[in-house]
Amino acid sequence: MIDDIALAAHNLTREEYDSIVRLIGREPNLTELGIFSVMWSEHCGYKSSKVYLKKFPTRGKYLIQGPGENAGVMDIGDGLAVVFKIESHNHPSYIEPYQGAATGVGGILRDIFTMGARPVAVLDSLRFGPLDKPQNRSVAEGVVSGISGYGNAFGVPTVGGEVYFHDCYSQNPLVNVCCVGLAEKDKIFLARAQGVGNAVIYVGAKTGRDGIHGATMASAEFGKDTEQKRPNVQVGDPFKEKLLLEACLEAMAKGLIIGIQDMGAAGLTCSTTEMAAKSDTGMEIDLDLVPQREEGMNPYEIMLSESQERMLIVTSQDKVKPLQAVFSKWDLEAVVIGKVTDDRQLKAHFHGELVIDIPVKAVVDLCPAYRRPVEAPAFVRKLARYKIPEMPADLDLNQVFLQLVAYPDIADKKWVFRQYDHMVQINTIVLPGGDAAVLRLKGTKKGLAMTLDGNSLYAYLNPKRGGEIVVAEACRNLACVGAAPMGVTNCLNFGNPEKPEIMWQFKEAVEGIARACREFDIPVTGGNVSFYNETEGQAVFPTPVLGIVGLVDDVATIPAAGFRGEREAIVLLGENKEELGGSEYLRLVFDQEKGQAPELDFNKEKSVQEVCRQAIKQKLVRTAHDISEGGLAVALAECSIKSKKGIGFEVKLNGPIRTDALLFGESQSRIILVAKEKNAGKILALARKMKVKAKVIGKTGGKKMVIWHRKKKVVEQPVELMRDAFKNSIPRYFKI
Amino acid sequence: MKFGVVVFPGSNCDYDTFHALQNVMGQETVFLWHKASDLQNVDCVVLPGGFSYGDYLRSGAIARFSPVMAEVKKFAAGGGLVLGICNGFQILQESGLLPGAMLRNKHLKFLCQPVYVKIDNSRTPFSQAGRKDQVLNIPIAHFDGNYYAPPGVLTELERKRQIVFRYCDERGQLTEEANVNGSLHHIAGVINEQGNVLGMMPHPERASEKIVGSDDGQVIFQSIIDYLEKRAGSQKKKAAKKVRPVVSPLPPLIGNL
Amino acid sequence: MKVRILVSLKPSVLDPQGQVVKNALHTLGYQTVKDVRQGKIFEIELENTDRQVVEKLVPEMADKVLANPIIENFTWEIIEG
Amino acid sequence: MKVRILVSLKPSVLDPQGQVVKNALHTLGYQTVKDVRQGKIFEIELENTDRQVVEKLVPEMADKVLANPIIENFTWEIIEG
Ligand SMILES: Nc1ncnc2c1ncn2[C@@H]1O[C@H](COP(=O)(O)OP(=O)(O)O)[C@@H](O)[C@H]1O
Ligand SMILES: [Mg+2]
Repeated sequence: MIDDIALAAHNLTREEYDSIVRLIGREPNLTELGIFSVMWSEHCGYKSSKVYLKKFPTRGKYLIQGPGENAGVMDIGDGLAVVFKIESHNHPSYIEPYQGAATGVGGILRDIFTMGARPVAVLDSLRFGPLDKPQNRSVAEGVVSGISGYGNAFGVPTVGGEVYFHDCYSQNPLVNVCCVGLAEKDKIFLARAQGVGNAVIYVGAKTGRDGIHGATMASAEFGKDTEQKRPNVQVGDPFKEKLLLEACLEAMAKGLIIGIQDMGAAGLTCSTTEMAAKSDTGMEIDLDLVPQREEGMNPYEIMLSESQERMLIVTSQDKVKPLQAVFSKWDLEAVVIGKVTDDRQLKAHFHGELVIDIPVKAVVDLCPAYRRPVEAPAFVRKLARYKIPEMPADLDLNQVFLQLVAYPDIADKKWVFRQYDHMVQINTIVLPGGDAAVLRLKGTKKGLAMTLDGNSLYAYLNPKRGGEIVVAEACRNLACVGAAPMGVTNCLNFGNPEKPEIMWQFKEAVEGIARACREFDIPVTGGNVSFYNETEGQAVFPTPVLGIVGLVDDVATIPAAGFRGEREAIVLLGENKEELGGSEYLRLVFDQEKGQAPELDFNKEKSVQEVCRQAIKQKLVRTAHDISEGGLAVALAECSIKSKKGIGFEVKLNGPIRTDALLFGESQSRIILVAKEKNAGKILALARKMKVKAKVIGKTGGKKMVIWHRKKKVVEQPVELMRDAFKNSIPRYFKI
Repeated sequence: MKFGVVVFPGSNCDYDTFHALQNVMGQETVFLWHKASDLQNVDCVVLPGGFSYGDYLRSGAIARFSPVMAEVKKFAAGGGLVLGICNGFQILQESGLLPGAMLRNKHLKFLCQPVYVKIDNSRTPFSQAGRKDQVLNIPIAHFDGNYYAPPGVLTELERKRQIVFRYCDERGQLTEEANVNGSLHHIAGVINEQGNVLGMMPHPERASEKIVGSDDGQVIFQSIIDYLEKRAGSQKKKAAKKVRPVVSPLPPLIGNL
Repeated sequence: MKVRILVSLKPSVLDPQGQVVKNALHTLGYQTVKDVRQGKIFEIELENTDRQVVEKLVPEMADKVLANPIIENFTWEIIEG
Repeated sequence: MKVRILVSLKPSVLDPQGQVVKNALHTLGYQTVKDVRQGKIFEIELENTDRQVVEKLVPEMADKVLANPIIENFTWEIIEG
């Protein structure tokens, strides 16, 4: 009998249970309850977020497949499509950092190749607690080596991402992984169970008792008593995944597959019901035929297991043998476990008994959607009213400059990305460390640009604007390599949605992102929501992470992220404003996370990006870098540090803005372009034409970084010193 | 010349190597499946990078038992050229075709980055297109590349000039810092005593086109081509087959052999 | 005093390493091999020689550093001193 | 029958993994730790129960597959049956 204890264990409310009973016309048995509980969990059912996610624009001229499938698909010309999606693996990565992160990569890879695409790149967005605590270091080490361990072995380059540190992530690290794949555009595969009588085939690893209730776990807050409830985390097998990839792509190319779906969260439950529901069919399977790793597994365990490296395939009976031949060549199992039916029910037998008999639509489509109460938290208004303190008279800005480049949020992330194979497949032409990564498309002049971005402090201060800025910044990163954005995937990491303040943050952020995507005219093709990133009542900052892909028409035009030569003109596109709210400077010097997030004017932003792209297209730009965390001074420093020969710069600034804001304020819509002197004028002319403020602010050269403000030298640091500070900051924490 | 790139199920630089040889260097290139017992008359076998059979036990430990390796051993014994890159190097060690073993990198992290290596012996079929002490910029990407051999073996390697590549800095200095993985004697590549089997940790296929950062890796491929052409010339003129590159953003189905 | 700590994956946790080794052994003709599980061993030399202290310390260290109790079990023994 | 094979780096080979563990333990205050060496263990279940056969088989498998004799040593024992 299903009692309150059973319901609580399944994270279902009494009302939800009653509607299950109504939908299936009787009381469910425990296995059926388990099925509903995972499919109606926050993680799979999006019950708190659905009503808001509808606000995202999901149409666009290059769009082939929007939200609702395993990944989004965009047309990139030449008969090719890019397939991409982001996924969070936050909870598992805290429990078992290595395996949690590794299986996060495994899961998102399967989402991509289940659609017929070969994964060509991974990007990862990571947030940890500060590195001075040993626990945070070990989570960071485990997560990074998990991502590297899985991605490297699988053979996909991890080409970009971001890493941030804040105490709110100490017990709730965020691990978001985005995968980008490439496919022929007319050979996209979908999760369909079409054709009554067709075979349902299980391929890949055997089913064990792994991660039962992973999806429900990802839908609950951690408390002191979670320790026992924490289920077996899954262990990844990247080698098996590689075999699965090759076998699936080969079977697809040979026309042996009608529909296919990976088994991720909620395993067999999710794949069977979703495939059937999307095709208006049913499925009948025999659980005894499911390959099992352990003895004595019951229907509940088999249906809910989250064992990795498995897929479900539907194909016609005559293709079963050839399909099995392909899989056996790759040393994999492919077992017929049932067939497609026309009754729209999922039926499963176990030891000859019918143990599951439920309507697939009820499971998949009728999960309740909640419009949970929202309420703006009091702190938001309070923080926004914060008056930025005067610049202390004795503040040594030159010293602040040095400290800022070594600030972990800003410092070099090479310690992370050199553990990732970012070159395999030999397409990566803009490596990690730039604004956006670029892959060449062999045999064409084109490049595929991609970036992952987030700024949770802005979102904390002002979630709507934070959402807008994250889109703008991601697009700006693409503009810096000359790419126009095409499509967006997003991962929304928030606290407990049952709290009105959290729900408000979520709603605001989504509205911000939606608005910005409309402004840039790019569709959201998919994404992921991760709620309950909260431990003992302490939620993470609202953390929307955006993945955007775009196209570069001619890879030969892509500028470098660092200076390339002496005496080149440094052009500032955009306007410096006196804004210090939410800046890293304010954090570092005043230990404050307050104020208002920087302003964003979409028209200005779009024009700045357009000037940047045009200038690049016309081959005027040698170096391009967007101005983000740390402001103008830090952006200039990065160009200098990233130059091969350690080229310095001298920049002269004027204007009434207070010097600290001018150097380190994080006003939006600014890009640094560096050009040969003779070309600087052309860039300015371009800018003038598009009504963008632009100015030559100085030139490259020398071995020092020098900035003047109103005829006063405010910054002067040797490149070498700054480079060391930038490079050694993070490795210093991990010295053996 | 005809090259064969071996495909183990967990190889992941197989197509990259194929691309460099066929599309960049213009050589006829075929894939050799790990279960195959026929080397298709190739002139040179390349064991590419990757994780042959998952490499959970030790890198390359299990690949050595594959059917294709039995053939590769015979091929090598008969004087055929065998190049092992990264995982290929590890497999050659495990198979006993090259001396030494790989330990974990000294900082116990996977390392992916461009490094400099210098040619210490330019009189091998794999390095003759370069000069002695020439510095090459080629990426590495490995977890276990920390070359180890017992002291006696090392002495012999030095004496017999079997160390072909060493990690160095941009100017060719053998600094401690440049030896990123901690290899003994800075070893990045060794050749067998007979001079026809070479293993190297850096990936020349990742450095064969300027657009990906460097084309220094061509030195290795060009050396092999020159050597083979000369050898063929001295036997009988082997009709040089022209190969049309098939460059596409999507690799072919490699396993579909 | 010297102790040895054996860390192995819990029986219900997938052990891809052990699987691959098993398959390799089969390929080589060792059909008699039914199952392989791979684990880690740590040999730790301690300055401390007080048995009681060691009996408290070792499991503590194993729990905190050497093994992740979510997926791994450990056993330990004194091998010297 | 069940056997356990311990594979460890030869004493002459540096064991940085052990060093890292040692340092981690020190950081957490376990100053009594003097040295740590890390190795691998394999627990193999055999269908065979003939002791003599097993005594021939196991070292053979260890030598061929489980350990690399250039850098590793192994020991083994029967733990069941
Ligand atoms: N987790 C990561 N994985 C891979 N690359 C990363 C990661 N974190 C940072 N990087 C690389 O370092 C660069 C700099 O990071 P970040 O400071 O976030 O730059 P920006 O703010 O300009 O986007 C990124 O663009 C990316 O290429
Ligand atoms: Mg950024």
